[in-house]
Amino acid sequence: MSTPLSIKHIDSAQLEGLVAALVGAGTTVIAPARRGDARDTVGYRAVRTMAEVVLDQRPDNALKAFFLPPTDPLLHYERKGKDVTLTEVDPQIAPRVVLGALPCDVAGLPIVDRVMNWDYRDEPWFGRRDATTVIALACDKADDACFCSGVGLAPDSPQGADLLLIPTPAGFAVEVHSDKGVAFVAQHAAFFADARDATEVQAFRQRIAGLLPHAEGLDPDAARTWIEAHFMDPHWAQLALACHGCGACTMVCPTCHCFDIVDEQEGVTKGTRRRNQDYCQYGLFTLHGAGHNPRGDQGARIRQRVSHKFAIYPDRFGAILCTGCGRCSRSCAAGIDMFEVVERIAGLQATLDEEAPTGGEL
Amino acid sequence: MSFEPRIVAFVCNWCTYTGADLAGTSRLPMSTSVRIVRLPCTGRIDPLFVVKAFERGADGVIVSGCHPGDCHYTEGNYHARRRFRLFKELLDFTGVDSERVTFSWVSASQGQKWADVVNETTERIRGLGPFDGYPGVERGEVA
Amino acid sequence: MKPLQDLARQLLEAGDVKVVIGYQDGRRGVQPAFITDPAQAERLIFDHRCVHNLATYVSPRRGHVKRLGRAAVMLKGCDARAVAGLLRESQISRDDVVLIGVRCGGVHDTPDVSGPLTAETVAPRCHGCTVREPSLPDHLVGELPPAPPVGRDLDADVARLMAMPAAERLAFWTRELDKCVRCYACRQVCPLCVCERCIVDKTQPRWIEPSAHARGNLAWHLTRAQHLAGRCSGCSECERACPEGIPVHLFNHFLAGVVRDAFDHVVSDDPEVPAPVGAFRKDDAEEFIV
Amino acid sequence: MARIGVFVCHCGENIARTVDCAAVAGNLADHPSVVCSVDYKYMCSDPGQNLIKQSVKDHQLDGVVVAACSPHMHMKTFRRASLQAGLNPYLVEMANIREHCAWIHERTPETTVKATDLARAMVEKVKQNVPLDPILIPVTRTALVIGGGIAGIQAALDIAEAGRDVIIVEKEPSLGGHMSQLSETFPTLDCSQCILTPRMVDAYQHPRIKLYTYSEVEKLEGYIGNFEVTIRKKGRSVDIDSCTGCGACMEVCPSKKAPDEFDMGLRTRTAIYTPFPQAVPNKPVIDREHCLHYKAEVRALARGKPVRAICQKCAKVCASNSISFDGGDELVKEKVGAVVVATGFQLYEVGKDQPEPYLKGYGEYGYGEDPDIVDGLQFERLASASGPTGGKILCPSNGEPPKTIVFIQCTGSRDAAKGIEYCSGVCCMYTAKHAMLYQHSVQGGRSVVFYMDIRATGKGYDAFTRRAAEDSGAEYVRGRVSSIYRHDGKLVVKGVDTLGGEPMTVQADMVVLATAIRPQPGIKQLAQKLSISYDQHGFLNEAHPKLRPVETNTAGIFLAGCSQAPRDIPDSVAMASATAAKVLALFSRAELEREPQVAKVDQITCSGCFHCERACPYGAVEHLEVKDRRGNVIRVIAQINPGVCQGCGTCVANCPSRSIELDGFTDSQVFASIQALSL
Repeated sequence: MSTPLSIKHIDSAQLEGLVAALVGAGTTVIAPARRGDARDTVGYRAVRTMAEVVLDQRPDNALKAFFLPPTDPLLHYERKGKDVTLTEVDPQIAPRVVLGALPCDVAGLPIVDRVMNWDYRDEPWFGRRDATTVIALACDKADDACFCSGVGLAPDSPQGADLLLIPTPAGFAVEVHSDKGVAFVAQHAAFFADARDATEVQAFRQRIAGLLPHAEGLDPDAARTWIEAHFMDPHWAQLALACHGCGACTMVCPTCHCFDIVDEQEGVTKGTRRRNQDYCQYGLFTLHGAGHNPRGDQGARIRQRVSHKFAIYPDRFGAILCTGCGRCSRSCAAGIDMFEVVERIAGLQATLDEEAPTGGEL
Repeated sequence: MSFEPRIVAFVCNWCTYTGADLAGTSRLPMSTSVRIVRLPCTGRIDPLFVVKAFERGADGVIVSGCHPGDCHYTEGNYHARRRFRLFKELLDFTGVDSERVTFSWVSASQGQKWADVVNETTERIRGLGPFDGYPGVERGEVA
Repeated sequence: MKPLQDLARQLLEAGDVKVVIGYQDGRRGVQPAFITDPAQAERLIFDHRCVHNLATYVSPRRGHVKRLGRAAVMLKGCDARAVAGLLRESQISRDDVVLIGVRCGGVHDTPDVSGPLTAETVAPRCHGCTVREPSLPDHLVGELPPAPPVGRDLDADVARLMAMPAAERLAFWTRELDKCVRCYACRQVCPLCVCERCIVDKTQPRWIEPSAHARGNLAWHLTRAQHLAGRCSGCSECERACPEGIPVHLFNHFLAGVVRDAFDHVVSDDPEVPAPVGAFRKDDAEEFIV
Repeated sequence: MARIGVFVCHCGENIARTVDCAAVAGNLADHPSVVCSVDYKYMCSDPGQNLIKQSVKDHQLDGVVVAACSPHMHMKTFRRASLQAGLNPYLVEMANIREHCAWIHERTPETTVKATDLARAMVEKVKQNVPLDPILIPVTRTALVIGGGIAGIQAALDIAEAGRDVIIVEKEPSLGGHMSQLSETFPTLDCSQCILTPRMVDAYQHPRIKLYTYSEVEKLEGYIGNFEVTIRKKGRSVDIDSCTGCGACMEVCPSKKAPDEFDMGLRTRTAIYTPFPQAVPNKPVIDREHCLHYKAEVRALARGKPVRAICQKCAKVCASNSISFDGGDELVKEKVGAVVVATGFQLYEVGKDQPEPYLKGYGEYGYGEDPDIVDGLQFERLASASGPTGGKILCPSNGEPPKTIVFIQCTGSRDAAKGIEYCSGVCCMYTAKHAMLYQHSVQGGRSVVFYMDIRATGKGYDAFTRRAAEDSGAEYVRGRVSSIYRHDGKLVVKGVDTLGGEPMTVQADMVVLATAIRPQPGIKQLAQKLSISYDQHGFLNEAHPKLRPVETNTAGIFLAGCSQAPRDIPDSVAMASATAAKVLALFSRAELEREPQVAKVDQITCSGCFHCERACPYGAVEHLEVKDRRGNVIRVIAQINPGVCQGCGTCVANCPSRSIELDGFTDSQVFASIQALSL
């Protein structure tokens, strides 16, 4: 775990003041809040005051949507006679703040940064990344779908956070984890106090440390080993039986980042090119124009998703494409549980390891 | 100048289109608001046509065909009647003002009725104002 | 459980079926089970958590399930309506599946609720349900349970919405549909969304914009509702599957009411009862037509 | 990239008066894919058409939009022009800027904007058009004539004489229809049987006419040129091929109380019977309702007892062994290319009991309760030489000649309160005829005719009714009858003379009701079998009341006689000959050409739910089995028979996955039209 650059304190009243100041200055503040919908769900949204913010409930939607929206206009085009005018959407946006985000949501951001800055720098993504200061909140809301500690993260992981809040009886300890965080604290110094006694923080850390006993023993490396050797294994088809082939898991995932480009016409001569989130679990994802589909059935699609997260992405970008947030499991209508999936695959590898003589050849 | 609505009319070829022809032949004055899209039969008319017209910015829509029993294809209009009953109720349920849509039967001999439908619909829509209530694109538009 | 497990074992052993589709315990509640090995039949369970409508797994869209061979599937009374729909619409033939009916006294709204069925936990579809025994099955298992407790009344939800001024209703739906990310979970989970290629995926022309903005989302949900009118079996799996908690089933439930009032039709668990779409009565009311 | 030409027509001043045609052409000149956009005074004129043809060649157009009048007016013209220029005619669209724009709006900028919009929508549509070819379908050159009355016989003879085969299906045991029941015919007073019988025999003996009597149409499948009809041959119990028609069976039949339908119930007949002496074929039939054997059979079956042979005297005396009690109905199939519906009429039932709720009846007239109140057809039988009274007009109650007779016209007709608002057309004429026949038969008798108006519009008809009113001695009273009741042995007819303004009472011996003509019972069921429409009274609908009076909206099915509306004999015969002309025109070619506006299924995306099949008004949707390489059926999907499809597109809108396209109105075309509008 990375060491904080510095530690500050903010009490609840000051946090309220900070939000008011930010909003007052025209900064968009995105935080978990009631969405005012029929189910009274909590999700990330722009808030006006701290009173709206809900910190004791897990937000249902993915923070990712504020960096890679489900639909995102890239450019507008218009044709006049023989001329075509293109108007690109400016990727630079006004500074904004994410407040109280789950560490598992936040951790996804730097993971996705790797692909977004791979062979090409994705301007819309980084435009939003650069403009956003992310203030995470150490999490004590784990449930049995969670497994962040199984993929090398933790409920108090600062990965991706500029600031990490850790609840204390008097407010929050504020760990500063990035230059952007340093700048933010400096800019709003009036709201931050010096760090208090570290024991309060320790007490919280101890409390959350044991919340995910099931995840402790997860071995994603074993899973990766098995995946890399079992492309054609019937296990994939078995795994896919219950899958409905929808995009719920990918949509709510903090790290799934696939997209589709579509042009939407407005009449004959005008239109908008958009980037829409896409999802590998749906058959159309890889359907070729000529009708062939290299991932023709659900087994191949599930294999792709699991492989991508636990083998392909680690291989190419050096990070597991999963933060163990458990959203996919919670949102799956067919009850497919990502932790269970990885655990079982890792288990298959463990069985192979036992059967094979140590150091032996296959 | 007062608001001049834009209305798309989806009409069947045999009754309403011909009725509109008759209205023309009879020089019945009408608002310029309506653009007719000719279909063979109301049975061919899909609610998505209406949705698309609204998406494109239409302030109102007219769906019109043969009276029951008069369908050139015997019963296409009966199917349309069920389809548009559902669609109208669905619009109501969604809160999309179904007053924006006129459903009518206009026969080939009812030039006057067609003129009335056009003019009454235009007046009604004019009273309602531009259809700003129909959802635009919004999300994703703010970067 | 024993008669159910014994039946599944017999069906598999006798080779009548290659797979029994039922319910099993998972880490986080009940999940669908696909039993191909008779020895595994003991995993099958049935209780109040078995909310999933398994009829969707015998739809021809599920190629990967179909490939296993002839299936037996566990059906609650409400699920039988979906199977009847598949039969009615020529999607399956009666010989394709063995139907294991389970007597059902209601299910929880989600499969991870433990404990007894209460007014708070019962699924809305069980409200007023009188079907303890599914009508179609080849086999029937389980004790006759009491009727489910009275829970959330979808009619009341619809009535509440309809009592609002239209603008408020539009605001309600705008708020809900704004959450839609177009994952199509509502469609994928639906046993009666049987199209080989959904109209939303048709690109030439593209009637329904695929983008998750208010305009595209409204077009999608209106179309989904319209296409299920008179066909929806009322299982509300669409709503359970929605990762954003949009009450999408309300559309279907509302239209079921319209179909009932205007066309005198209630979706039947008898596949011989024709659907009200693609049909008409000459005296269908037309007060909305000038 | 498409190359579209836009041609804006001024229609003289018709369009140009309110639409700035040059501006419309100019507005579209810049539109994507438009390579030429011009306006011209008269596009439909030869120079106008030549302009289009030349432009097609000069600009290598692959789409043409003519912004002019209604496509109903000139679509064919411009399609023909483009074909002549080598462009597929279905790559032409018309924007209706005359009827739908210029003629209904003032000259304002908005009018020109709208005209531009309409034209632009068609430009976008035509970009989605694809070349189409007319559909060729083979023709089975045999006609089916339903009904063997005078209309059916005439149609059949005309078609057969022209060398084409005809099948007549007649539900009664004999040809002839109602005309065979008539005594004399107006306006010439010639004997109905004398002119009809030779035609019946001609039809019977014609080598090209196949006759199914005592038969009904069970089912009609297929489409123009290619129908298959299933005919139900009702169990006749008499083999008409071997039967010699000697009549011995009828002499021995002990069941003699069946009402004689031919004589309108005025006498009885035996259970085995020929309907009338000139019947064609002149072979008997067993009326199973009255035959002792069949009655016993029904009873036995009802009680679950074995069926035993009862009576069967007829079979015993039959020298040719033609009578059998074993056979039932038989279904036969015939292939035909066209259908003539000539099912004729029935009379309005005057009494209280009515077959339809909207009909009210004339309970106040006492018809059916008093034997001396008769309807028009009963009077025909009383006046007929072959009738129960041998042509003497006698009261059924006492066999005396009626000294006073009252004729009441419009009984049922033109009386919306009783359910029929139409005029039956023939009653004025036949009542005049009846009045004359009465005067000839009962010398010195008094006849009173209550009428509303006299409608006598046929050739020689007016003179005929005048002769009846002025020369025959009949008293024509303009007015209605309110009630009829029997008092002191007389029928008291209470009415009003509206010309005199006086109530009027006639003490009559007989009353003749000129009851309305209604379509045959079962006409609606037949119409449904044939997929043709009918009006609220059950008369079959013609395709166009003026221009296509004998066609229906189902191609290949034609209407003659009273099936379509009340008709007299000359009209029925004229219509019948008209249908024959239509049928023969259809049969003049081995193949038919049809507009290629038909639906097509995308076999890849069809999921086989068959919503389309349920919605298709024509039964054009078939099931197609998709097989894998080993021949196993893997999917069953929809397929549309282009010969049956009429192109309404109801299936398209009913297809949830939009896997059906309707050529000419594809989704892409409609979509493009909507996109093109300036909204």
